[in-house]
Amino acid sequence: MQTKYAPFIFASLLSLGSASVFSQSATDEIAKYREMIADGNPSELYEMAGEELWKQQAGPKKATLEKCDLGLGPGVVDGAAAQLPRYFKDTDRVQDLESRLMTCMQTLQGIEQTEIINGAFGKGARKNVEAIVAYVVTHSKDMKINVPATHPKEKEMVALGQKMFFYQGGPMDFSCASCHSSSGQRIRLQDLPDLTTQAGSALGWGSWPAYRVSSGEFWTMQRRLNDCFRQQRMPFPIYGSDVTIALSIFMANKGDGGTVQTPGLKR
Amino acid sequence: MNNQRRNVLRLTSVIALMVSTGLISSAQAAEWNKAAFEGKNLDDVLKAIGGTKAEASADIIMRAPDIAENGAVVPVGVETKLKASQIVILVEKNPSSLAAQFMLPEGAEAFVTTRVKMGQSSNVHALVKADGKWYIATKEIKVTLGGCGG
Amino acid sequence: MNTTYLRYCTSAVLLASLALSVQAQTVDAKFDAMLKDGFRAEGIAGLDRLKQDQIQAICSDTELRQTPAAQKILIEQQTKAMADIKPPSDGKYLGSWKAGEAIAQSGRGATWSDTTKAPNGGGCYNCHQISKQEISYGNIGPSLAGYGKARGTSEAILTYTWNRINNSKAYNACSNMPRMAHFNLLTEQQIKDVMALLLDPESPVNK
Amino acid sequence: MADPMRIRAAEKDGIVDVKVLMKHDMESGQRKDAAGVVIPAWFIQTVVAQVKGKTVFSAEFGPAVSKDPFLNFKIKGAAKGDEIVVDWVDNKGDKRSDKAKIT
Repeated sequence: MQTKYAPFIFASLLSLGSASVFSQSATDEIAKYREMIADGNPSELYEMAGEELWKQQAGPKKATLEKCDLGLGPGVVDGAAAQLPRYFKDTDRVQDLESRLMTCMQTLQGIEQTEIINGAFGKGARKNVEAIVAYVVTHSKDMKINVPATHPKEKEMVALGQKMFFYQGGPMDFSCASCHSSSGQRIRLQDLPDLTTQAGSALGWGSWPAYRVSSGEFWTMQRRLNDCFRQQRMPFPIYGSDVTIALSIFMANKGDGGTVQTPGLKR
Repeated sequence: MNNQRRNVLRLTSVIALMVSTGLISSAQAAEWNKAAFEGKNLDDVLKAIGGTKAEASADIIMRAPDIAENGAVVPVGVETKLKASQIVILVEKNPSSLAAQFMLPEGAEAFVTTRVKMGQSSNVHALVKADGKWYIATKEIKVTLGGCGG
Repeated sequence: MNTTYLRYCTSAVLLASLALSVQAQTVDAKFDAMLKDGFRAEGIAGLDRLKQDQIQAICSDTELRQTPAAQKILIEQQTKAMADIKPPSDGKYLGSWKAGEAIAQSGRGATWSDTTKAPNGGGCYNCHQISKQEISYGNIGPSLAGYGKARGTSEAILTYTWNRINNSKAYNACSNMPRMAHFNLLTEQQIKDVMALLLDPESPVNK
Repeated sequence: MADPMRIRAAEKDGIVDVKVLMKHDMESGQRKDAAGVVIPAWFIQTVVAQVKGKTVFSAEFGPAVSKDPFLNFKIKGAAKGDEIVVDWVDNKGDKRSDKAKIT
């Protein structure tokens, strides 16, 4: 087997020099492109709609979300996204922003969670959740990611998330780690954060949710993860399920101390 | 011809009255140059906006990336020290070349940035009208395929 | 695909015997429950995709993977993967590089938003540089620019390249590259076309 | 009714820098739906910005302007505290008007 490898590796090394110089200039140009579109992030439009929804009476109980406790006390939005996911006593569960918003919509407004869970991205009640996410995450922009995961249930979810991160399956043998466990890697021209490091996780976790220019829509973390699983050729992750929350707290905890840059602007 | 012109004038004054009385918005009253937006190339568009030829000018600065990560959103900015009254952005290889045009009344700076869609890599032109003459600058923008492609 | 999965489905007993500690097993029980509750089937992406074969199970666990017992299984699996690779049925390795380029460009196939009606893509550019004209390429795999020019088309190179595309795990059980033939991701003809893209002197890869 | 715009206008050294984000799908008329039927073009056609009733900038858009359009332009002759009003209308006659104070 060794002899079979030899010519292959040798030739790869030969071509490496020119290839990396070439891709470097392309990557620089892409960086320029991203800088140009960063000014005027359309996620602001979602944020405006979300603020209105937060303060608007809705659901069978005709209540607003202004008493929703995102972990810092009823109604506190500033900094709330920076300390999620976290353990909540009332639900006895670790929750991310979206599952917590569903809890609030259920308890305060009487909107059934199943309606949102079984719905689709960008539609119906889930569309409202997405806009509210844009509003909430904007109020943590430039703050420090604060997910130390000290509660036993949080620790357990981090461990489960880590296992999920490395879990290979499907007809392409992919796991999250296939693309996100070493630095400097790209798919096409898109840089892939190394989510096994603090810096990489801070960057990856810290820049979603984001407005995706390729779809022209605001993508929450749930939607980001959903499409990662689709591209991994896995089955469909259920909205707000523990699988998605475990992966989220794994990333957030790994990126603890990094900076929240949301809402981001992505390809 | 004369009649037609009189009709247009009458229509213009009616529209102005409707705007001033709040019946329609200023955007509804504004013109939209259908012929120009149907143009398939630079010449078609130039003709439809009342030009014949455009002179290349180094005084037009185009701010656009060499490579766009996604053709759905390509930022294009045009700035010039020419005394511009109109700025026009064209994407040569789009099904219709004209993407957008901007009218600059007295007091507006000759500066505009917007975002356009590009179906494929193409030349992008910026036309500027100054003192009744048309000037042009051109830049090639490559559109790449991104992501996992699924 | 189902039958392939069943054939390689992990023996739970074997894996349990490899597990590192009791604590790990408690997490495993919760993990299994989390997987069961966390996913649903959608389109062609059934829940069977969560069932791991031995390669997937061992390569998912960076600690387990280092143990001698796991190493032994991986080598067995590698040997088996190599033995299962079928040479081209008509003995011809190279198809059309043009068709190969289209396959390399396409990242479609096998997701829940795909169907089995449309042919899959190879998604090659996602991870490899191939034709120099395509500037949008990934770097998870090695650059394949000038692949055939540097290596020629000897029998050894033809079979090595064929094997790598058919089942990369025949050389490295935990390789990141999908097993194209093993999971029927690409047809024999498609693999021949990708072979031509890499090895045909007329292909832009070798210009 | 159409969704609101986000307008930001900031004055510096006599020049007002105006940034506008509009919520609109800007459907190109080139795309097909899942059933293969062409989705008809639906896009903003005209945008007019006014200060004190006077047009200070206007734009004509075709379907090649990106979804959720962004405009950045600069005007003179307006001061901090003045109100800038932006109107748009699309090819189906939907319209929207929003305003912002110049800061």
